[in-house]
Amino acid sequence: MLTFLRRRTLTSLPPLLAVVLGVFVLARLTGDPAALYLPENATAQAREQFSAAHGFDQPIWSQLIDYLAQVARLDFGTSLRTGEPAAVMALRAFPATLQLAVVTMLLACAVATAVGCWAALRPNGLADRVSSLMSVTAASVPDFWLAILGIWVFSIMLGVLPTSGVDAGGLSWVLPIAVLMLRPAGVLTQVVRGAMIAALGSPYVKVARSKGAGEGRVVARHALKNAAPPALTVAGDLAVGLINGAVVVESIFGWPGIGKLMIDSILQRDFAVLQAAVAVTAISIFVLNIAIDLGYALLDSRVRQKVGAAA
Amino acid sequence: MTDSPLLEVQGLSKSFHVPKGPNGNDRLRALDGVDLTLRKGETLGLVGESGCGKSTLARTLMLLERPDQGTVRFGGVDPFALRKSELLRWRRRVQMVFQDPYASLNPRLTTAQIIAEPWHTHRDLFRTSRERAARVRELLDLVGLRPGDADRYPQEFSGGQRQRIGIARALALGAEVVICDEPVSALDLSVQAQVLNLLNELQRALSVSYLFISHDLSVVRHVADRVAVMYLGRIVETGATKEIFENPRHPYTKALLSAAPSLRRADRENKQKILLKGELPSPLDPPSGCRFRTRCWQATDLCAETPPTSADPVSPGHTAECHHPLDARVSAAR
Amino acid sequence: ATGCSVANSNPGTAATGGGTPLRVVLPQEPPTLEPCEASLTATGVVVRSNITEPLLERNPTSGALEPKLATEWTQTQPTLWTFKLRTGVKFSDGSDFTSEDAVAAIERSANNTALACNVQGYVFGDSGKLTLAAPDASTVTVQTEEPDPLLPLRVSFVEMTKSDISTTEKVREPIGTGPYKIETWTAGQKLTLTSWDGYWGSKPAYPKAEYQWREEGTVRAAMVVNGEADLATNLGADDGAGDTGVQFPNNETTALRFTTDQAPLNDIRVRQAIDMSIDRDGIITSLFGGIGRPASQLIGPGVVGYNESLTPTAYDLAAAKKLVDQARADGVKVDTPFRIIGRTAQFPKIAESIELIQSALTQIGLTAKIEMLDTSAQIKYQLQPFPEDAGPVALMIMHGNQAGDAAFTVGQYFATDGAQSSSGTPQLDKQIKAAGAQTGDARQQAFADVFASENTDIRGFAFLANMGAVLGLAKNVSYTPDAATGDELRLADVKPKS
Amino acid sequence: MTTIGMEVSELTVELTTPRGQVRAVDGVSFTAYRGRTLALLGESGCGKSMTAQAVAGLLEPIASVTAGSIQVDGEDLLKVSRKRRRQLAGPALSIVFQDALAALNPVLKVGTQLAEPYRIHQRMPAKQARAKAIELMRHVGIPEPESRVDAYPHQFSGGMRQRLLIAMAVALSPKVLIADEPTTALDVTVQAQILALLARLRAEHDMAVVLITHDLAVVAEEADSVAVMYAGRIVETGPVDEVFEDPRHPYTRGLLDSVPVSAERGADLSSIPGAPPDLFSIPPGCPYQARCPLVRDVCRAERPPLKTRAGRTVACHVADGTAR
Amino acid sequence: MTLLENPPEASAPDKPVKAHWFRLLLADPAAFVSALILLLVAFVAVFGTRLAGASATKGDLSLSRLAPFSLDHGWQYVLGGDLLGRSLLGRLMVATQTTMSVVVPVVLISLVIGASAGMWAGYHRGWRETVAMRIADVILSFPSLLMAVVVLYIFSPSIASIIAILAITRIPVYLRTARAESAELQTRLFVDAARTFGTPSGAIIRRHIFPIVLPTLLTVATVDFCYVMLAESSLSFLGIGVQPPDVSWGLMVAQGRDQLRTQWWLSVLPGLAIVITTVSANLLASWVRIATDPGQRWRLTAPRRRRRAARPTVLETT
Ligand SMILES: Nc1ncnc2c1ncn2[C@@H]1O[C@H](COP(=O)(O)OP(=O)(O)OP(=O)(O)O)[C@@H](O)[C@H]1O
Ligand SMILES: Nc1ncnc2c1ncn2[C@@H]1O[C@H](COP(=O)(O)OP(=O)(O)OP(=O)(O)O)[C@@H](O)[C@H]1O
Ligand SMILES: [Mg+2]
Ligand SMILES: [Mg+2]
Repeated sequence: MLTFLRRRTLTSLPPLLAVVLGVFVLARLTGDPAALYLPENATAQAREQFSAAHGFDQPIWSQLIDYLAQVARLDFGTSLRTGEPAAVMALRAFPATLQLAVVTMLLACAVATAVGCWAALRPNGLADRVSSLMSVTAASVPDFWLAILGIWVFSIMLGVLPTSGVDAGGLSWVLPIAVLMLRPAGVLTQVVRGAMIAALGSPYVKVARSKGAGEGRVVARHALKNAAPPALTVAGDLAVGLINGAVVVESIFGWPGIGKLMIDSILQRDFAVLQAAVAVTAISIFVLNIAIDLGYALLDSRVRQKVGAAA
Repeated sequence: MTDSPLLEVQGLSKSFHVPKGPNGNDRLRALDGVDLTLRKGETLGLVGESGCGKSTLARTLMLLERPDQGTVRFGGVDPFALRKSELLRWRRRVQMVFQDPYASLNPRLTTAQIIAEPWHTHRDLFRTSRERAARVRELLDLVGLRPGDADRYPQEFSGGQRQRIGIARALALGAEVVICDEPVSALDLSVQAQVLNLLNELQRALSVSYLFISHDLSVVRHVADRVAVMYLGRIVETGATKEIFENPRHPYTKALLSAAPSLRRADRENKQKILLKGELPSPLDPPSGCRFRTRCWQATDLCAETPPTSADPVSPGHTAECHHPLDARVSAAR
Repeated sequence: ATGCSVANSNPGTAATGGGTPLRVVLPQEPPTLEPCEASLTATGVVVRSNITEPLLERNPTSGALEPKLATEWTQTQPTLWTFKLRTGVKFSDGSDFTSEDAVAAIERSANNTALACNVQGYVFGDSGKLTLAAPDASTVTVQTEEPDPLLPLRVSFVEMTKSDISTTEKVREPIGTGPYKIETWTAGQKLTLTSWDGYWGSKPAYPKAEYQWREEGTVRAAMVVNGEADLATNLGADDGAGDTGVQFPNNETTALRFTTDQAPLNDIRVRQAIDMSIDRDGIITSLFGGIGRPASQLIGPGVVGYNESLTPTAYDLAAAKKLVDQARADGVKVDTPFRIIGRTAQFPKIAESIELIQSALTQIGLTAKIEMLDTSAQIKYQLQPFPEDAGPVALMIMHGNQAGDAAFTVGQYFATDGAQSSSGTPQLDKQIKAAGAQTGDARQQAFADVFASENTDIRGFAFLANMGAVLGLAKNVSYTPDAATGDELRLADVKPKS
Repeated sequence: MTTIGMEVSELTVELTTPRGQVRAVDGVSFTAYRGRTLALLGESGCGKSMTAQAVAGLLEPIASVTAGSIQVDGEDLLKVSRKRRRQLAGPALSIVFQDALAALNPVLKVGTQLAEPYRIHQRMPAKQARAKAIELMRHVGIPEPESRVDAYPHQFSGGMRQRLLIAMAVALSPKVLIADEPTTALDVTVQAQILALLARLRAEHDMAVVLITHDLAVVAEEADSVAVMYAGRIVETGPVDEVFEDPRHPYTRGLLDSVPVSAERGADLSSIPGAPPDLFSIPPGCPYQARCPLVRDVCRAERPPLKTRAGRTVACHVADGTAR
Repeated sequence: MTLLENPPEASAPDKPVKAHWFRLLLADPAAFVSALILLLVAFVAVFGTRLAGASATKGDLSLSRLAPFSLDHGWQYVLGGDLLGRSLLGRLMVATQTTMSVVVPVVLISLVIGASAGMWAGYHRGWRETVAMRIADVILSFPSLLMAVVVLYIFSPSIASIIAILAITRIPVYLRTARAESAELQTRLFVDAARTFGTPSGAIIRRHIFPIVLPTLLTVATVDFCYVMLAESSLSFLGIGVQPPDVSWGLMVAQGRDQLRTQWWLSVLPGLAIVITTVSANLLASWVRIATDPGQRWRLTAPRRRRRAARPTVLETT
């Protein structure tokens, strides 16, 4: 177990580094931030001064080396925009995104499990067809569109939900989560349905029935756990999408998350913040992947054995 | 049948890297010093329990696995040392029929495509598509399928028919040696007889040699000239079929023979069943000394200490790897 | 869609004064509240006159300078201005506001190149170094290199901070003398101000103010409609503020700025033709929802130098086509494609406006390609020096003259060395310089002439509209927006409606 | 004196397939006595598993029982309610499947699976059920059950898995045990062990065992009586010794002849030509007609009924003397 | 039950089931309708610009924000007008072309690159697999918006750049699917059989792995088709997607969002176009999956009422 974690961490390091370096280089290809941060009629000298102060005049590799040295000391630099430490900004925004992603994924999984199981019990029946169509549709609605529609209907027409923000307690979660959930729930429903159909047709389910197990027991105890791994993989990918890309929903609902921070810092060429934000999300994505592997192991002892043995 | 060995295997070992077992070992010795010879036109039966390494041996001979140790000589050449075109030429001489007629045929190809597949690689064999089509028809005929079957997909055939397709494919390159890895064990009794007859016919007509792998003793007894009994990665006994069946010298062989249920009441009544203790030990953690000792009713301390060898034949052409070979006459009396 | 009940944790009974905060929703969070960055809209709209205050203040309606922390100011010598400070003013930490603080604040904003404050660039960019002194605790003198009639106006942009404020780093949460002080700032979510008991002036109506920010105009509007906010700035006509929306002209003007040295834009007829093919009325009614007025020059009425006699160019595709044909006949390469570059979301419906213009240009025989860029990419084309291989460009610009004096416009856009200028002649430069030295009516006239001559002789711009904006205003709040509202939202002016 | 464990009569199972309605099991009747083993013998696809599943009530939705009765302990399994049916699954009748690895739930501990019958039928608390599971494991000869009760199916060898499945099936001492090819996937040495185990349990629990297999030798060694199936029908039944000694139906004879018992090396085996008919194209008359060496005209026209004559039951026009 | 995998041991000996695609398609009404819709989309994508006529590009400000479902201004305006007074129907038709010329290349490029790399990695296993998977990890955990901004900054914003960005970000999806399947397939016996003839790995991948992986990839691709359309619309939302005067469905939805409350049709209709197209693509894909599998094809020839009983295919989605 520990060796597995150690090994996974080690193999995760090169990609992690690649992501951070990639962001570093790519960000710098988008031009010198001096124009954005200096007054419009700043002198060429002032611009040079600015670039020199932030090291943007150095060749990119030497900036990179400096940066890595900095990061090794856990210093991600300061924001050009706010003057705050970049790491602080990234770590402040991340929990908001994480909470949103976690709740969204949990709900999406719950919905997908319920609907997927229900559809799988009567494959090709009416319920199945309807839920399939709905899940495909759910997965293909543009999120920002839905967000604005949601605000219009639920906040303004019906007046039951706040439009946006985070401080209206539980209610402020409803719309962002509903919007974010739709696609994951749609995609997952299809996966769960497929996996459940396969599981329900398997011999061990027959055996369970031959022991006199009722439908509930068959689904809950026997089929579901076997259907979980494929759903887990897909859920992982969807969660990565949420952690990395809830930009649209965050910016519409004023959710102070990392997606918004990232896009703002890209648009503002606030490299330090961008790098810190990407590092935080990349690390969390790698942690998530490891968690998913462990999840497999938890679900399936065959994998557990491999995980345990991998040294 | 000539006496010069066509295929000669010596000290062949193959181990797989696997997740660590309970005793912390991660090398699974699937083959552990296998010696074997196959003569021209002969059928060598290879029997053994599941997991003892039969398929691994077959796959190694087909160059699907690279051995850790040991040599393979085919007509005097080592196929593992061959380079491209030579290797291709060698491939034509040795072909394989797989155990599972369902899994060994690509479900997306038609019969004709499956049979003709080797020629995509061996392009010089038949140059025109007309030649190929003609040859496919010949092969179909040879294995007892109808020409109309050429355009059908494997799923449209029964198991026996699929196995015929597999055999036709193995013959497509004109092989001299066909390695049959349990070719009939997935088939029904009535169909099994048909396929065995077909293999027999082909041998007569084409004088191919078979390495015939099976776990069904009655089948091996029927098809093989000589038999090799495998246990946990080693050949423990070899000899002429009659010898082995009537006069087994290794306790394992004897146990195997006695465990096989028998149809004839006479056999049943004669035989005293030897119910072996336990099951095949894990090849990850083979017993010391003689590998069979954990299940052997004759085992002594010697067996745990020194691995037996088959250096001296127990009788001409009959070797048994055992410290305490069974008494020839006693078993003959059975 | 108004009058709906609201399910909010703090329902819309808001703002009757008694302790409920005033809730303001802005398009973006201020990066910092650094006072010397107050000319940055996001910062200024919160800081100015709320947290910190300047010495004097320009009345956005009348244009007159009014006393704030200074009670009087005089040009004691041609190059020396003396400011008398108000007494009894305290910073929100309780310390007294003295002339030393004022000197430090002006020094920091106007002379400190290391800090590179925004105000320095915008306001003091073209004036030389200032020499400051504090002869006594309530007097400040400012010495300029050359006589500068505009100095008080420039100084009105400097927010007063404590003398111990950092001169090397921008501060995030400043201490000022304003009616409000920062209570909490939960970055990303909310900024709360409370009124400062020791304020020298009258107490504001709302003891507390809360700022939030939402990028989408529709969401900001919805918040006001839904009773989650009392004030929403920068709305568009389509954002759905309904009858909570209050329209008002802001001081922004939109225009296309041409590179005048490359074909086909190097011919004045082509530029005039482009000017004629802009359907200003159509754009304003159909796209801007009727908000804004067709523009005839780069500033709006109310700014010193506005030329009343200029009229917006009439929309006339036929005449435009004729001009293009003439130019073509004279050998101008009118078929050379050029780019119309715009900044994404710079103002509502910018993409559609450009698209409409582009399609009109196609009809008069010009080839224009649209490019919408993000700020950082667009700014390369906005600021000198331009990218070398930029080619002919018509850049969509939006200019807001916050100072109320044309000098802050023409120097930037018309002078050959102006930071945002892509045209100009030495002659016009001279005219601009001369105008800048004038005062009073002469100044008004001289700048008006500058606009006229630019129009007839150069036509480096095709003006689109003097823009307007919509302010979302909850029904129980009273506030009258003015041209400066977008840049400076004085909370003290907001009152609960009785 | 032997008591009847289960009596199946005229069981018919129809499949709803894309190509139409077909009978996979066609009027199958047999009786299993307690303490005895009845072998259901037949080639792949002849309907053995379908019969077993119909009896166990585990047919897939595509198949349904359209006629017949299954009497166990005075109740007709086809008539009782679903709930009652579930109550009977285990205590009255249970089934062992062929592929032990697939039949054990890979993600549940074997102990949990073994305890399930007790949990479901006797509502036993988890701890007690676990103890029973350990006891069961010991009962079927799994070494060190205490430590292996928390292991997962893949950690057991093929033979051990089959033992586990059997253990699960006999947990509630059923009156009838159906074993669907319980040893087909196993080695001969292990097969011998499993068959011995089954024999022992049969005696201990006094169960009626229905052993489904295609292995003639296994039938010869293990069963008391045999029912030979072909294309969904029973073609011959009788005590094993008699049937194997003197097969009446040409199919039975053909099967017995194709076993390579001691045929000489190189000699051809006698084989049954062709393959069993496709369910969709079973000809009228005798289903075996196309492969039968003795075929007569009547065989093509008339379906031979299962007739008892001289203590032997066989469905063949030729054998029962209808045709000569 | 084996029958499903090996359906009617179709020894219906003398009539090999020749599958006529069209008949197979007719057999599944949902797929048939989907195919018709997609055909229509394809037709519009090719000829739409011509069909739409001038009203799609040249606006008439007097028809700005014209409400839909009235023929008063000619058929072009049946779906109403946009802000510039262009016919919405015409815009939708023109947008079809742009949308398809973004989405189809993106899907194809990422499919081809991802699938080949994935099959190669999965077939060979070992270090190739590790490297390929780690690269996929990197791409997946990379903020795709950053990539978008960079590419659009360095190259001027164009459809080609958008295609490039979206294609890169979608490669891992195919790569991982193809790798997983081919890693499993390379252990299959028929692949071993091909190896015993000395068939080179490229040929094995082409002949044995690819045809079997393809249907799965197609399913993934149709799901991705939808994803790419949505991603393109998100780029438009942020202002870095398709640039006017080009127009895509995503851009229309994004631009029309402000008018959702007043002129709902501006964003709802293009949104519907996205949804209908993706749903059709999904339905057709599941048909293709069945129809291309000789082992499953019979399902489609089955009588309707019965098909319900047959076990449906497992839709794998990513
Ligand atoms: N690729 C592999 N990786 C790891 N272990 C393997 C591999 N191939 C075979 N083995 C192991 O090697 C041993 C011998 O396997 P092999 O397939 O040769 O047995 P076999 O005698 O053919 O058995 P069967 O009768 O079941 O076909 C087994 O323990 C098997 O688990
Ligand atoms: N789900 C199904 N759909 C259609 N036909 C089926 C299905 N299951 C079984 N069949 C058919 O029903 C017949 C009887 O099948 P069954 O499984 O009972 O045979 P079996 O005698 O058990 O064969 P085996 O020895 O292979 O297990 C076969 O022809 C089979 O093809
Ligand atoms: Mg094998
Ligand atoms: Mg069966």
